[in-house]
Amino acid sequence: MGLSIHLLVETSINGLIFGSLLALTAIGLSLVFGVVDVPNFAQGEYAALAGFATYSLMQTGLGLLPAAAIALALAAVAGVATEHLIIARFYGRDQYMLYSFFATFGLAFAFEEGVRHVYGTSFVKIPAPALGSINLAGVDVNALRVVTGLGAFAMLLVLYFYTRYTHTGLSMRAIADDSVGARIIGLNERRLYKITFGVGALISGTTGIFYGVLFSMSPTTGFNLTAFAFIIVVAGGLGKFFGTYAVSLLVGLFESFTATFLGSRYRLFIVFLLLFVLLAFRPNGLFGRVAE
Amino acid sequence: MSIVERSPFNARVTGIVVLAIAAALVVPFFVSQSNLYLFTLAFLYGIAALGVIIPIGYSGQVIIAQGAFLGIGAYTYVKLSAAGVPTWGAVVAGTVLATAVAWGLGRSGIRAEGIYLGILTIVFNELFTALLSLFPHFLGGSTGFPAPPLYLPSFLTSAGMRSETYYWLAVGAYLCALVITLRMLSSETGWAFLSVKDDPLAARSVGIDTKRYRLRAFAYTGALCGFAGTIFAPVVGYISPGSFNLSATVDILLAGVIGGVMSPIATILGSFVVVFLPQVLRAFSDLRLMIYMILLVLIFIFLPQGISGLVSTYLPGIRRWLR
Amino acid sequence: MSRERIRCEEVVKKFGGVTALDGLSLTIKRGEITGIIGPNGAGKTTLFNVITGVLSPTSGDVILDGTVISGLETHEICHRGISRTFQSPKPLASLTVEENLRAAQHFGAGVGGESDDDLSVSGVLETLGLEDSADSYPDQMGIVNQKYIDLARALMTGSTLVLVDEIMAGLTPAEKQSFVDTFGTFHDSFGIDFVVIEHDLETIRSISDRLIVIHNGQSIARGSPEEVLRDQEVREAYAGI
Amino acid sequence: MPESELLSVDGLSAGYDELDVITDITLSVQRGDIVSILGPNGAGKTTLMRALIGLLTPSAGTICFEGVEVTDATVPERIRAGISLVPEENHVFKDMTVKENLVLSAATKTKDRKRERIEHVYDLFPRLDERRGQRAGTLSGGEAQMLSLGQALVTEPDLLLLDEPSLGLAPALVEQMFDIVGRINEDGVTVVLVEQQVKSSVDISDWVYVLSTGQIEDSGPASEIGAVEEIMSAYLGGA
Repeated sequence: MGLSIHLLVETSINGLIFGSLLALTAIGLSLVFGVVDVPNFAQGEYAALAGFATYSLMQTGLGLLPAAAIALALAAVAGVATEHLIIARFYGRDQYMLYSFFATFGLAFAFEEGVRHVYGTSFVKIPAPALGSINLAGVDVNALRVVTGLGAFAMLLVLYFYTRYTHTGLSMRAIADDSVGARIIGLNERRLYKITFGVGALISGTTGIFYGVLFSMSPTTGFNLTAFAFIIVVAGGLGKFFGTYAVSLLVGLFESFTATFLGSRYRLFIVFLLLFVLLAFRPNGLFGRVAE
Repeated sequence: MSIVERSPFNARVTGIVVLAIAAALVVPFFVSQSNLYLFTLAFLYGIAALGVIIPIGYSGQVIIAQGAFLGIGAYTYVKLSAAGVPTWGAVVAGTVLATAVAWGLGRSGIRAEGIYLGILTIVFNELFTALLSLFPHFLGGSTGFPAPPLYLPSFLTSAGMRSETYYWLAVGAYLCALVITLRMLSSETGWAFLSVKDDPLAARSVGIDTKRYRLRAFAYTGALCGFAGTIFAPVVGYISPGSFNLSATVDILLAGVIGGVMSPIATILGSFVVVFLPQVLRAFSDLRLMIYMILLVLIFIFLPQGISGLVSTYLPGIRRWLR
Repeated sequence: MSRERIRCEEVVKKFGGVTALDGLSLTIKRGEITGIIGPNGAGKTTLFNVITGVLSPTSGDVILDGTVISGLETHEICHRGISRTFQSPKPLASLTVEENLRAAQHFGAGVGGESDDDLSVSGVLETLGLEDSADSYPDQMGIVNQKYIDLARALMTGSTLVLVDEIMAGLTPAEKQSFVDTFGTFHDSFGIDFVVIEHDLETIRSISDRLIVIHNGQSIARGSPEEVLRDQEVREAYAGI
Repeated sequence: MPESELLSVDGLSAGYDELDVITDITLSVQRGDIVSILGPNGAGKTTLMRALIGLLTPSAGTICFEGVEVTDATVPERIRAGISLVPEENHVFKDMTVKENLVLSAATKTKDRKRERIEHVYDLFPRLDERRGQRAGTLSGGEAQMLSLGQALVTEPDLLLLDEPSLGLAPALVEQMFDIVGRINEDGVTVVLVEQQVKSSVDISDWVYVLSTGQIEDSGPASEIGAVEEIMSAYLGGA
């Protein structure tokens, strides 16, 4: 495998693009985990839901953008429904996290089986306009990838401003920071839990659509995205916006380089070994607040 | 009252237990071969499910790697038996190795708390299955390999009584594991576990070394799942990473939680649900796993204390016994 | 053995920007009930947490019977004969009242197993009036009884020095008096020493052989209750003039 | 209810899961007054404050604010009605900037009214103005207490509940804290103050209640409540 500069640049660009995709689901998970204390194992399934929904809507003749818009709405509704129908039942129970963990685990497996039933085990790709290629640093890169990467970055910026300048965005950060303080200044926690799940699902849905456009989706895509999101959130620490984004890019690069140079046999093992060592020595994440 | 008197073996309860054992022993004469195999599996899952009660119910630690410990027991049994080690030696070795590995996992996760410990153990479970597929010739890779049968004294395995013998063996193993677990949980060790869950600071202030008991909970979990694994291998006849991955762990966890995470005795209820429910749903063909999962989510929502919780709300007398 | 049970030498404890203990030095003597008073936020509970190993001091040493214990774990310090109660009671909720005591008896003495002193579970339950709730669970009982359980558990560990953190806050005079009598019985007939943090000056005056006043993380006065309560600096610290 | 009475509490009992910490509390706060509530640790002062702001639903009794019964009103409703609480330990949002803390607390206000109130807090606490863009986690104990007070003031309360504002403050800052409470009161805000600093509280109060073991032991105008000694012995649980 010649270590030509061309290959190095291309692998890095693919890694960064894939990383910014992963960042969206990771931040979605970080919101739900930080604000509502739910380690949501179904977070990646919202991405899969949006991706597959876009694909099916386009089969009926809809264009990419309208289909994607409807799919994102669907994902948001699914997020709110998860909170309303399942998670809300566990508030106040001791071992609340364990119950919500198992419930979202069951939900993820159930959704995966549903996808397998509807789409079979074949791979599904969202048809997207071919945009040819762009020359980046002397390297021809598929334009579609670059556009998707920029789209993901734009979504991140929207999200950043949302959590800085809107009332609900600030409220979410406040509840994650100090839920007693949030109650004292009169924030309505239950309403914000629903919004958090909705926004979290919407962002993850965006990952799903971008993923569906660039790569092909299978019933286990949701679970893989969840695994990556957990790796990033645990490594990046909860609630650290830039920490999570930086780690997402690192994981994206790692994934891209090991796929290109190491082949998939060792990749899974190394990713999990890395995460295991990280959790053993930095149980609250690299940038996370050390548990007082 | 001394420890033993207080444990649940007073008269009325002993009656029920004897009845249950008798019923379990006659099962092979009323059940088809394939169902007998499932009954045997249910009792093995029951042993592993005890390895859910101790950490999650008693010491309050989220351990999600029971499938991996099961696998360690199974693979050790198979490798040692293949190398000529007598059956009981392989079973003991499998159990001991699983205990040691579990202790090591607990040691490396000593600083992780709550759900972070849970994620650490999930990652360990995935590491275990990934490791198997990295060594195809030594560990059979992702395809796995056949497991030699248990070499039992000839009169037991004569005249094709093998599945019956395995079934009685599984029942016996479950009862031993259950008695040992009940005795342990109603002794000082059980109090130490409960104290670690309730309030580690208060526990330490009365002299309990909370770190040691957290590691001991890992060790018990490893031992029970490892032991179940050493019998699981010959019973199933073939082992591969697929039988010990995350979904295997989920089945064992559900077996523990459905029965009621605080009652060791109810693990047999949970493991029967986990083993037989997918069969009952066979009619829905490829949707059965989806329905199985949705049913389990509903159980979490509406049966927080599990079946034993349900039972004890309607039979208050039994509450103390089911703890 | 020397008369000194515990000595704190220039103990400092900092949390982020806040200095809870600012070079505190004091001694707790054998055979005495020592009272500790001081306004809220003076560092009294932090002192107990440092002595019992819940917190390790930023600097300075805690010495028990001549050996430095500031590095030891809480359970090791318990095995060396120091136990405590908590400002808000911390019963072990999954254990019955009796199991709380039996656990303390079993684990309190450390590796040596149950010490053969004459503190029997039923004896302590009776002395504290808990004998008929031996089988019930602590969270079914009121705050006052939970405080009794905390105290009973500390006594059952077989320790010879019990640190009592504001156990009488919010009690009626009658309840306070029964606690005072309890300290008396266990001190006189079982030789158990107490260090008592209290706000109620009347009660402290009646039970303490010696009084230590802590303010802003330092020990500003010590001696007999009469001397200390007349000290002008103490009155100022209290009234916040 | 006399016209000038801002808050009236009648037979209030409250506590934590069926265990009442305060029982049968009856008190009244006149508009424009500073009312101090004194009592030893564990007497139920914080529980009373939490019941007044709505963090705790009382097991008995009623609370009326400006003639309207608010016993079962939620926290946001009470804040909109004009009550706000500065809690005992400060609960500022450490990962958010000082400005974000204030903006979020003033959520019930219209856009320009919100900017006005935040400027008012910056005038009252110049130190917060300097550190406007910094994370609240980096503030010192005193500054965090000012921010916590600022979070309550931006809602433009008629009644300010202050739970031990001087706790953990260095002696010099305690002096400053009591001046600020005085200035806030002069701006027309009625204050209910829970404090350990007996003498300083009585000096700035119009009315005093002494709470002990969950009940009101003594009450009266600050001038007649008697020498500080008396209060101290009652406060410190004298016979």
